[in-house]
Amino acid sequence: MKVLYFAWFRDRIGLAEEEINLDASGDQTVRDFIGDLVARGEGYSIAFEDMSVVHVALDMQEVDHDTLIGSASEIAFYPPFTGG
Amino acid sequence: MKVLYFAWFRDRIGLAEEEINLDASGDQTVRDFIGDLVARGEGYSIAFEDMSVVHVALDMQEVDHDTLIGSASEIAFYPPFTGG
Amino acid sequence: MVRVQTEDFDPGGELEALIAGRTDVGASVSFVGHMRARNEDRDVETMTLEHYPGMAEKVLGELEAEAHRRWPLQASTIIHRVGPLKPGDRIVLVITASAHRQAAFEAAEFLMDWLKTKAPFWKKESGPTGDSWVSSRSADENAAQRWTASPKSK
Amino acid sequence: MVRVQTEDFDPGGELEALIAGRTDVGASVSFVGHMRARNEDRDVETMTLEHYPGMAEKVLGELEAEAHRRWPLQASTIIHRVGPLKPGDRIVLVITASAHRQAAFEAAEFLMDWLKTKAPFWKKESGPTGDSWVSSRSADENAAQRWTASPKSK
Repeated sequence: MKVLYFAWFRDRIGLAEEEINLDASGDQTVRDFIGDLVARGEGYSIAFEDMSVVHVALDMQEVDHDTLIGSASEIAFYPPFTGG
Repeated sequence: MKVLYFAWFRDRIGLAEEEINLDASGDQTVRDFIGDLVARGEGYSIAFEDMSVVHVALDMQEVDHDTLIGSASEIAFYPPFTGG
Repeated sequence: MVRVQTEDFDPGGELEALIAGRTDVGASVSFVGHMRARNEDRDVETMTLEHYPGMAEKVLGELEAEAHRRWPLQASTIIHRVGPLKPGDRIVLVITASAHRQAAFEAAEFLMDWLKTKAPFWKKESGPTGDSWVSSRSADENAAQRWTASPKSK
Repeated sequence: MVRVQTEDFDPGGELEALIAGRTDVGASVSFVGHMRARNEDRDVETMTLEHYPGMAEKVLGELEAEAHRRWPLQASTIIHRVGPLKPGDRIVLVITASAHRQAAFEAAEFLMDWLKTKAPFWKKESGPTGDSWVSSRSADENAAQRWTASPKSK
């Protein structure tokens, strides 16, 4: 699965995107997946420290942290939007 | 005093403007003055038939029919505004 | 800035002229009124805008000043055309500029609502069924009434 | 029409392109967001706009479609710039065109309110005190909430 990081997620993690293989069952929630990411290192744990500002899109559709990742091919993490 | 007619007031009266001398006392109201105008002929009486749509400005300031004309140098009659 | 003119205006050029070189404007709202070929189920070939010279400019200036009293505007433009217009022609332009968008939106709406009911302009429509003076709309009266109370934001 | 681009845009030219030749449009509202040199008491030399390519265009298209469902719009344009911007630069353009002004005003406000809170763009400000990502404003959240109910006019 392609994993994208925007704004300060990218700064803290030090990556704009990476490829991560999920277990094939697809029954992981977004929250479970974040738990796996946090285990990867300090940049991740800093990025996901305050879960209230962690926004997520699966295949470009905003979802909440309890959503099952299922067969999504792309997951993106980003802070609240500030465009316009 | 300069008397101005706009929109269908001008069409009905057949004049865009005319000069009318007021009695010098200046204690005539707009309503009194309209009474004098109506006596001038049929165009005037048609124009002032429905007093609810007769709007008036004295020296470019909207006033109601009970306002004293006083020393105004210009009076204008017109229907409700429809610009914009 | 207030203007009454027979010539067309350029909305983009007026916006540029209004705020060129400024770095304190965060939001601008430009309203343009356009002439429609049909109005209330009648075909309109020509619309002629009449105004009360002198009073029209005076009232537009007063409306602009009132908008600046009610909202923190940095700049504004009001241009109203007069004379004969054809379908598709621009009629009126209102531009408001402010640090934030809510003031710019509200002030532009306010200016259009009050302009329609308080500024001495009259429209005559000419079409296949002859000429007629446009009647004032109660919807415009109601819209103008909204602003008699104090503004929503300041 | 929705576009995300690094280049500047021309508000007047976009309006012209949107409604040229039409005679059913009575009102257009053009909102432009401009970059300010100061934001919340900080000097800003450069603002860099980041977006989520693909999702940004998708969401703007959905917002535009929603505006057309809620109001009788005849045409609309949404353009959002990305990349580095300087004070005074244009950031975003929303144009709405309708037969009457209230729909055009409301739809433009709606689009800006929802764009700010629902479209994947992020601003980073760079100034004398360094770089920082802009925080979302509760005022923008509140503005967006206004539109969860049905629209005022249809």
